[in-house]
Amino acid sequence: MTSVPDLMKDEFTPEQIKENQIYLQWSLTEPEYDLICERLGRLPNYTETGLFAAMWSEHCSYKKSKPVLRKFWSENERVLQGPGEGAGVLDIGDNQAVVFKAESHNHPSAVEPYEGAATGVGGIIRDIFSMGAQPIAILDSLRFGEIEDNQTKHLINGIVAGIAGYGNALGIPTVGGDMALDKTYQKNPLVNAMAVGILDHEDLHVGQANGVGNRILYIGAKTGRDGIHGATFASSDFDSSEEQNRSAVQVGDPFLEKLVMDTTIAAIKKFKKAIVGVQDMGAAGLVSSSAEMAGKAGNGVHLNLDLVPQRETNLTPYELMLSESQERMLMVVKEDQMEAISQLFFKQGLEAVDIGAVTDDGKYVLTFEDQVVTDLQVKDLLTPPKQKMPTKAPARVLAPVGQNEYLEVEKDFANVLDKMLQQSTVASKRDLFRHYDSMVRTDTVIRPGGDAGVVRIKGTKKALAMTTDVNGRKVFLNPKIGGQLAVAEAAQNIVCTGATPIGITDCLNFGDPDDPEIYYELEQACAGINDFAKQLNTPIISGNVSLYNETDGKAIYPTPMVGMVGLLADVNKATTIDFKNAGDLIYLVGE
Amino acid sequence: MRAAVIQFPGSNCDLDLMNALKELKFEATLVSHEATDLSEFDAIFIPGGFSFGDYLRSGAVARFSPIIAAIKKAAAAGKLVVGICNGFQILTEAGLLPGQLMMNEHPGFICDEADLEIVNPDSRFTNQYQKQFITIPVAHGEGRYVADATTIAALDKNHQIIFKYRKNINGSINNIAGISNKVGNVFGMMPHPERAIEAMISSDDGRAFFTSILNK
Amino acid sequence: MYLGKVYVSYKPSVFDPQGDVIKKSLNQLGFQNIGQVKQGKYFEIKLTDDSFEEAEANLKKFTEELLINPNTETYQYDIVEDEK
Amino acid sequence: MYLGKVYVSYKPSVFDPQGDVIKKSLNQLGFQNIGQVKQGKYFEIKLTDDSFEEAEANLKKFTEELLINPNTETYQYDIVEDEK
Ligand SMILES: Nc1ncnc2c1ncn2[C@@H]1O[C@H](COP(=O)(O)OP(=O)(O)O)[C@@H](O)[C@H]1O
Repeated sequence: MTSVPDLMKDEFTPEQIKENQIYLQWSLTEPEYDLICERLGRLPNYTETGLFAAMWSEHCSYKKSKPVLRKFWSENERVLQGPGEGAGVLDIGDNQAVVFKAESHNHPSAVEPYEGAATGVGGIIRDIFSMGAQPIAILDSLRFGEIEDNQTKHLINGIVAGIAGYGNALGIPTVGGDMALDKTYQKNPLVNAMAVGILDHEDLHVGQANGVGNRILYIGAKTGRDGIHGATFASSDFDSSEEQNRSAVQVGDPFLEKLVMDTTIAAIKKFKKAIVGVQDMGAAGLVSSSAEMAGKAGNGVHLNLDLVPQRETNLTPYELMLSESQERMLMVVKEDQMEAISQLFFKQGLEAVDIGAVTDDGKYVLTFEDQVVTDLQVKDLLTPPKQKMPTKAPARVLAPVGQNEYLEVEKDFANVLDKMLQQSTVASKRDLFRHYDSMVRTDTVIRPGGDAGVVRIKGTKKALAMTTDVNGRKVFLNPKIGGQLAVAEAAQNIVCTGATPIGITDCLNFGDPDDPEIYYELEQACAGINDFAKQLNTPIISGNVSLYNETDGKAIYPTPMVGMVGLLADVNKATTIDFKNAGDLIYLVGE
Repeated sequence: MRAAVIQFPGSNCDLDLMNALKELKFEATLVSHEATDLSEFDAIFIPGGFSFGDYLRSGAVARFSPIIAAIKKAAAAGKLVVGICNGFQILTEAGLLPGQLMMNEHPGFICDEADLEIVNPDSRFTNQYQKQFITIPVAHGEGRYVADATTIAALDKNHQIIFKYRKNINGSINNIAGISNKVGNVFGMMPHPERAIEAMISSDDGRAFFTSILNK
Repeated sequence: MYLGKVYVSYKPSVFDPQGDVIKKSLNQLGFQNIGQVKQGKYFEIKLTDDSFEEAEANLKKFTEELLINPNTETYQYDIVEDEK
Repeated sequence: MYLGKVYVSYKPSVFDPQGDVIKKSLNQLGFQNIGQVKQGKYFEIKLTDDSFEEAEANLKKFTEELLINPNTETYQYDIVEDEK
């Protein structure tokens, strides 16, 4: 920068950032900061430090979980797109494919139940349609503390209302999910959402900034100051006394998202070739979407921040890049069709602004008020230092105690059944999922309340079955077996509808990975999931990691949610759980 | 019958309604809320959804779309105007039907199947039903029908109450689920007949609603 | 510049389910001295009209046309000068 | 008897999609002199506390605990005597 734009004059200087270790507040460690300086050959400025902090956070980089994720099996004859994109894609015949992914919004929902859950749904839906797919279903997997607690009631009401508020208005049915209550989640509820979409093969788009000279189109809502720090916020322990995190609240607008969704899908259908790449602006908004798209294509990007549509005044480059304002997308398009593509969005009252170009120099360059405010290598932003994560098996797993002590013999089965049915985890969730529109789009063959949701594919005889499952307590007792059981349970739910399981997404909710026992849980649970996934021929094609689910140093049960999709060749053969006729025989199948 | 399905920004049952109309052999066309001419259609359908996000009040903003003048003209000319869910809300906000749809008695969206009673089996929307009780899905957060006593009495007297809930799911006055105007050509209901044309999806009790319209 | 503030509330005869729920929650939280609770809407609208009179006339007009449903709602308003 | 009036509005930095939509419709209806529009909530609460001081203390307490969401909203209030 030859001269510092006025708005940036109050920012810490590179020297201050180093001297006062400002980077620590952004959750960058000292060795990480030193590595940044070394790679740059200079001190990073305020904006650049912020970009690194966000991109190197666990939330964006998966730096800590990557060694585990890499082991996931994700290839078979159906896989068209495995992990690494907005969502995974599986072939389902007839030139059609199913697209699905799960995502967590635990921390935002703990702070702000309604908006946290709502924006979680918004984000996962964008992941689906950014691939060019039409979203057809939503599922939610929820974990709360004990129901007697007032704060828990507040969380349940807010979170369920948020999912309903967003999904219903979008017009995508919520067809299933699961919910369990246990005090381990008292202050750290889990809010995982899964979305499923379908597309024709030729509409498949990925988030890559290919083609030097192509333009970068900013689409959707304007940028405000919402959710700045969201990525770093999700990547650190949650201190219940901390009020400061509250700046991270984002507000969703499903009305706008529906316009963005419908228009994006229409644009992709109409401009198949001219739209080169599409990605949602999720955590760490503009920086993560643009850097990842460039990185995957091996290119550079040059963005002019003066062109980014702003909802508020005086946003700094740092704020513009890190804002998590919702309902925004980034598209890489061929220059000659840019006007035509933009017009589709203008007609709906949406932003569609050319903010930059794909370059061949591998650089990440940002200008603001005619000054270069960031000048980095894309690959530096995308490659945090490799981490060695020590693991240690917890004693409870190595030598379980008291296993033989349980000798109680129950005679009064009616009483036991009665008690079981009163358990909040076992009791019917109908009063809650009744708030979800499970029927819109008129394809839902099996609604919530069965084993898995079943959604038919109009114009074919096919249907997709879908479910989310995991039992955190079992994973806690034995992470590997618990992981296997999560897959087994999901598969059972799918099979009960008559469908064949074809693939898995996951949402890995764990505590602080720096604790070797927790890393062990993560590693083993994933190994268990992987084992069974292979045996069932259900590749793991997408997923999400949520670590640091702790309150005041205490971790939740390890809760690797498994989302599974199954294919049913003939929707007329779908089976429902209800007993059909008096006099029918009941069989107990299995061991 | 040539039917228009009006698309507002935020409508989300528009395509479901199109499917239902086509299935029942209507000649159905999607029409933008910005259009100003509906003269080529015999029936106008306003679908469910969240027009303009349902911000302010459901239906309140949609009422100012250009299409509304054309809908009013069609209604005055005696054409059929049907509002389902959000469409019903829009029709009351626009003054084409009396009363208002307010927040459910127990706040919160409900999606369920509702048992309805056909109160007026001779209407243009019910004349093909062979039974008095039907099951149709509901999906709404603001479906509680409210009107003053005089209005309710007049609705009753003129047989404008077409459907009632058998169990009052949202606190509507007199269990009202669907009403028409006095002439009988403008109609609104909260339940979704377009979601009830196949037993596989819900019930097929919605089919006779559409065939009644075809029968005039 | 003026700042218009519009307070919209339900007519007394109209049942307000949200108000009821809030009253119950207040009681549960231990606030016992609570009579009726009504929830309405509150709008803040910046008005760039030249004069107070114009601002007021416009505010009344659009409130009655758009912001309220006269079947069930009534309103009050304030208009204050606004620096910028 | 007192009547508490609580006006809740979004903090300036919080995105208010409703306000945006309302502003656009006002413009479309021909009202052009409209700056920012924000939609908030308006509560009327009857307070049976014995003194103004108690009523005020309670109102502030329950507003902050229940009526507003401190992450995104702020409030103002009025308390007036109420005949009955
Ligand atoms: N949060 C939720 N959202 C939607 N549906 C839910 C939710 N929780 C439970 N359900 C539905 O309730 C039914 C029972 O759920 P669950 O107890 O998890 O079943 P199972 O033990 O068979 O996995 C399922 O149909 C599921 O889809």
